[in-house]
Amino acid sequence: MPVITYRDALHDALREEMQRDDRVFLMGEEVAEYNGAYKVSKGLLAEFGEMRVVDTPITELGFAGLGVGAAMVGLRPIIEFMTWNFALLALDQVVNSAAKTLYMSGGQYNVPIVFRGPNGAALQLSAQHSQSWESWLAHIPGLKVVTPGTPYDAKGLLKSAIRDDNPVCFLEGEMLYNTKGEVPDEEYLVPIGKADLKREGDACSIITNGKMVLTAMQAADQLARDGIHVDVVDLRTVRPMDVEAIARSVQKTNRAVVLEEGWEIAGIGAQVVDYIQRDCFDWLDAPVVRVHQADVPMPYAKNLERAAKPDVPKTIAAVRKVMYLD
Amino acid sequence: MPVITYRDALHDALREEMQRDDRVFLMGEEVAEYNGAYKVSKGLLAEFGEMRVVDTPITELGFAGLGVGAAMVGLRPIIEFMTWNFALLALDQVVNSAAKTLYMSGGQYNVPIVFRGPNGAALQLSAQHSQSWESWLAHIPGLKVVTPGTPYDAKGLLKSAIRDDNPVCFLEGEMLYNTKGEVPDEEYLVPIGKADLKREGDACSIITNGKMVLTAMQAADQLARDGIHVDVVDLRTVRPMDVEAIARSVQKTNRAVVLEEGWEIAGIGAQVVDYIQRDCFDWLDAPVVRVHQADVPMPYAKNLERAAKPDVPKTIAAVRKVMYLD
Amino acid sequence: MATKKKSTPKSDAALDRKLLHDMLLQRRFEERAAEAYALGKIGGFCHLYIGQEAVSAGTQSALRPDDYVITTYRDHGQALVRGIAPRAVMAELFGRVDGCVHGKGGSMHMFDRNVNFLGGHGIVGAHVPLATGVGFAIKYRGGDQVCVCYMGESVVNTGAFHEALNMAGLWKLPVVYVIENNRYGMGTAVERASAITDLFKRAEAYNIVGAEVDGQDVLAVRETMTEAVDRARTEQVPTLLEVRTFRYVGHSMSDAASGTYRSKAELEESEKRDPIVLFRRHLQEIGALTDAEYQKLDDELRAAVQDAWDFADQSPEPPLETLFEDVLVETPSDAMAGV
Amino acid sequence: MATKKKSTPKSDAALDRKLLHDMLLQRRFEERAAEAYALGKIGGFCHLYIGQEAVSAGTQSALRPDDYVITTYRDHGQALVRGIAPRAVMAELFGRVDGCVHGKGGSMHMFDRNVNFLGGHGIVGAHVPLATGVGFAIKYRGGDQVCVCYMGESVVNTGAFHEALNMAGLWKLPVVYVIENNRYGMGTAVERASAITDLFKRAEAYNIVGAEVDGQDVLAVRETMTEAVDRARTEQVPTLLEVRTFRYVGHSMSDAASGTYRSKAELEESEKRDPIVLFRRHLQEIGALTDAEYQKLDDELRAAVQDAWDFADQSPEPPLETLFEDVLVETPSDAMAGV
Ligand SMILES: Cc1ncc(C[n+]2csc(CCOP(=O)(O)OP(=O)(O)O)c2C)c(N)n1
Ligand SMILES: Cc1ncc(C[n+]2csc(CCOP(=O)(O)OP(=O)(O)O)c2C)c(N)n1
Ligand SMILES: [Mg+2]
Ligand SMILES: [Mg+2]
Repeated sequence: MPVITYRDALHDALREEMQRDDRVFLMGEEVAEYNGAYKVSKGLLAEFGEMRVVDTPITELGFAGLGVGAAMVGLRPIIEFMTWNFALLALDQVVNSAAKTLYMSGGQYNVPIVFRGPNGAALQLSAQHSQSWESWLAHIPGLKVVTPGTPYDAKGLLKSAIRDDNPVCFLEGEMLYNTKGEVPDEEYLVPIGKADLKREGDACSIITNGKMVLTAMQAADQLARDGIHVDVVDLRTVRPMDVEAIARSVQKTNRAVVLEEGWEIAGIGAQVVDYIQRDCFDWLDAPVVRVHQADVPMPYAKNLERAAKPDVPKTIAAVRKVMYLD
Repeated sequence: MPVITYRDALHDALREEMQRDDRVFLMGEEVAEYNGAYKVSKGLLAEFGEMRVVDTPITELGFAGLGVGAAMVGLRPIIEFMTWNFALLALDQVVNSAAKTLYMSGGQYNVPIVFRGPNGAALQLSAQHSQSWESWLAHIPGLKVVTPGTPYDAKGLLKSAIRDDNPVCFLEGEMLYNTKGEVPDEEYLVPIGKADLKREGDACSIITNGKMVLTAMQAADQLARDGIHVDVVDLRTVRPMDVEAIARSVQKTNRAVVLEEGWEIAGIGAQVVDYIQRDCFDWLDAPVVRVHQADVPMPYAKNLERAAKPDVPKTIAAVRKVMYLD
Repeated sequence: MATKKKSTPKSDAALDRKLLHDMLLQRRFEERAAEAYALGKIGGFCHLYIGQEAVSAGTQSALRPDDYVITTYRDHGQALVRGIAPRAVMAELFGRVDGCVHGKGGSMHMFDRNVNFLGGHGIVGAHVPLATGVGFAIKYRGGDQVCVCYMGESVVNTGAFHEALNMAGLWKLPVVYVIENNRYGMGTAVERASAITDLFKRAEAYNIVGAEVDGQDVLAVRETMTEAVDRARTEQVPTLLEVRTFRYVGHSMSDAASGTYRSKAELEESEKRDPIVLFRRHLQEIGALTDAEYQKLDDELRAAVQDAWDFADQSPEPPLETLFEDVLVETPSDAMAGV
Repeated sequence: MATKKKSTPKSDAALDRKLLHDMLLQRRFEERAAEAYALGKIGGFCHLYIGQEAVSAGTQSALRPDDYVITTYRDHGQALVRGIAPRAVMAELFGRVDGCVHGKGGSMHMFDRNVNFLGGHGIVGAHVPLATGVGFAIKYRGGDQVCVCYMGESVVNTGAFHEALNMAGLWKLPVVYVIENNRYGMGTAVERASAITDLFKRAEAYNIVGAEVDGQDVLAVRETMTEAVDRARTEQVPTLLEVRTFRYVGHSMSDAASGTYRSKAELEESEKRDPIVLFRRHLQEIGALTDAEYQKLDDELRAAVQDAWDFADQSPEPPLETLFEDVLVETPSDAMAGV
């Protein structure tokens, strides 16, 4: 199978879906002439023209709302946020317009829109540019929230998101764009709402999503060297969440570590813990342990940033803790 | 002790703190000439004048940011959101400016500001006007998040919030404004970050906050008639959360129901569950059960709205479930 | 920017009749809605439109059925004029299953796909970008429809308005932004909220056409709106149209009509220019309406509104299982079947 | 709105010297910052100011020490001119404990309370309401300070800008909003983002004074700014000042200086009006500067920047325990002790 980057996987998904359906357009800051701040949309302006690949002013609230309006009357907008950090300005439109219009209109107006862009911390971008919004977005009924961790999932899920008749928040990883993986030439879709057991083991379940999938896999590799074999459950979608997959794994391993990129308090991991204690109460041999960003705004200095972020050593320590090994 | 309304308790706190410290001012939509959309600021314009009680245009992002700027240079703004629903537009300023400036400035600029207003659903206001933001706000390091459920707590906590040198999000209940309770004449403060055991029992802990405290107390009353006596732990502050108080209660009762006003997924209740399973794993006799708003945008019709909201019967059912009584 | 040459609509008896009908329908409907609210049949926030009827009637008379309309929470009048049946609007207010959104939305959130009525929106300013998106979609498809976006005068201070109008001006989208300047946003007079009070002049900041008109004169409203709609339809030039009007009632049912932020005298002064009275007088002066005709129309409309009330009153509450419906829509499986 | 009578500052040798110094310091500092970035000593986003130095030097020369300055992520130049030591700025870029915010903020978030430098802010538009709040606080306390708010030209399209300027105009706050119009917001030319391109004209929408000036001419910048600052200080009238400038480098370190969204020719054309070259030439023409003097200044500044580099390089990383510091501040217990 061809090996391509996460960036190219996303690019190909955009291109294929724009070829397939001329109601699909891409709008955001620097998506057209600049080929995208992270080059995900490279070449699309040349191929599809300026009505379908649209550079916007820096007005996240405005163009997110514009997308919703266009979606209500039959287009299928893909709204790129240069990063999800800036989407904070647009959340009123994501929550109050995109997520609620179907309900408020008694089922008359669905909003087939994708909001996408990189989420979470990259490197040394400090406090205002390093935030993970999956728990906020997942809180909202009426949205779907997708966080692919691999090129394969990125392509298959983005295609599903674009075809979905509901608003989908699609959270990419800036640090993932250059990562590589196998992606078939033939068309495929990855269904929204299905987790993927990325690695099998029996000692413990690591439940994770997005960028942290890589971290979990690396931790699993290292643990395996000590004879500790873990399940890595990649949620892929955090809303709706695949609770069966979580229960299946934890009921097998009896122990769980929940690894997430964002902050602890009311983070998406808290919800995973709630599902686990609800569905696996009698199976659990130890309290679930969470690994997450330190409860501080992201600092700039390299050493502090490293200390703030969830990583492989912290994940390994959590697995060992939940196994009462230390 | 005098019995006054939650509205008057808040009003008195505002007035006393404005008398005490002339750096304190109140700003928001309709707070001055109109005496407040919910009359919390009644009479304050007349007493303190138009520089200290300021009506704004409908520009939540703008005046929230204005408050942060004023706080950075030494004033102590109280920013009223007519309701927290509209604060969604201002969250960039709450998160990126208020919560992070102390950290980003290496400790140089603290932001002593209170953002306050009614949070959550009132009656039949439907989807865009019925949202509970405590889990979102509590997610953010750098904020304190306070949710008083009684007139006593409302007054004491608001005074503490105004004196706090950090940004405090103060979530009131529109449905609470007319509720009454004992409030002493003498000055007092309620500390931020301390829970209050509002009722003692042994059968189960109901852990809750804000408007749901009333619901919990009513449920507790009814349960007591069946000989089921519960602890009602009123968190009062959801960030920082009083984890000791939660553990103390649950380690005593061995069972817990978490009751919150908002949605389930990554709701504040999920975090409470996480703390419980972490701190009380060996004490728990049953999975924690959560009671929350149905996972839908709030509908308008009376019967649907009633079905969507957490209430006394649902709380009682949860307690009975966690006690394996049904 | 100068407005283009006028294309005054011919005086037309049927049209006059329709304008009168549309204004009076709204008035009679909302009088009863106020009554129903007092009786507890309507809950939540309820923002009446009484006094502003010439704005909806006049502006919408310039539209085609395939045009789009979007508005705020103060939406009953706009919904009725656009053609949502009084029964469906009243049943929605009553929170019943036969409401135009089946009891899900209530007063602030009327929608009807059949007449391209894109809602009733509750967050001040938030629907302005939506309208801009509708304009974008029209241009995208190469159509010649127009989107009309109504808003209160407070909206011109919001960030959403600014961002949306800049894009509309930049990209030349076929949208007519109609400011219903009723002088107050809740209790705040326009001059206490906006740094300039000739609101249509903000159009200059966005390179779009600004215009103003007396909102109590339904024919003037229609005329100015017709120009704006033509401009949008044929040249894809957006307009910011400020319509000066007045609401005769409180901001919502919990707000007094006068006495707090505005005086009784101011209210009474404005009532002298009641759009319905003015237009009735005009029609009588030109001999196009007799007292008997007016009375007959009024009787019909009162009956229609009574019928709406009865209908709403008898309509059942929405079934409980609908609570969980319409949160998400199923994507057709053929979309997922591959290329 | 017309700008007021000019109060041209007298030509003044010390001032000229300072302006030249301030501009050249920025240039030399940032040339080395670029080098340090290439060496991996600086991380994250790093937005250089090269080409725009006359804006910071000219505008800030009109300020008093007790005035306030707030700006965007493109903040090195503003920070240096305001008086944050090159050592502290460089150490911050290097992420070290002696940085002006102790390694917490980096390139985009310089702050210094000692010189009323209210930061470097990263969300486009977000600091404009903050500046308005500082203006509000000045007025609240009855002071005569002024707040200066720098922004890129893209900011004028954001909702935050609009909401903030409307309040500043409505309440007459002593703020000078300085648009540094370097023609591009990242890769987007101003005419592709803003529906009008004379950005200062947006002032009219807010009833504030609009003005424009050539940003490559440091004396012109100083003069126009002095008027604006006077107006704010004495009459509490805000100004929207558009300064036309150019950045000679990419948007950030990952962006090429030319070749994508702007041509090499355009860049070269703009470099003919390098603010430092122009001012040096002017001073030489009026006999106020010799080549030797210039050379000496340049040598001194190069040495100062080298010193800053060495200092930064030797400064330790912040101690790990500081990770959890400065999230919240302790409220003094006497505040909690009661009235
Ligand atoms: C963002 C936001 N802030 C505040 C409110 C509360 N609110 C509802 S209507 C209103 C006044 C709006 O006035 P205007 O735009 O003039 O419209 P009118 O009610 O006069 O039709 C306010 C403050 C809201 N719905 N949304
Ligand atoms: C709200 C927001 N959207 C997008 C960005 C990403 N971004 C950073 S700078 C920039 C361009 C700003 O251009 P301009 O205002 O002209 O300032 P300049 O960089 O030219 O100084 C963009 C899009 C951001 N930081 N904040
Ligand atoms: Mg109004
Ligand atoms: Mg620029």
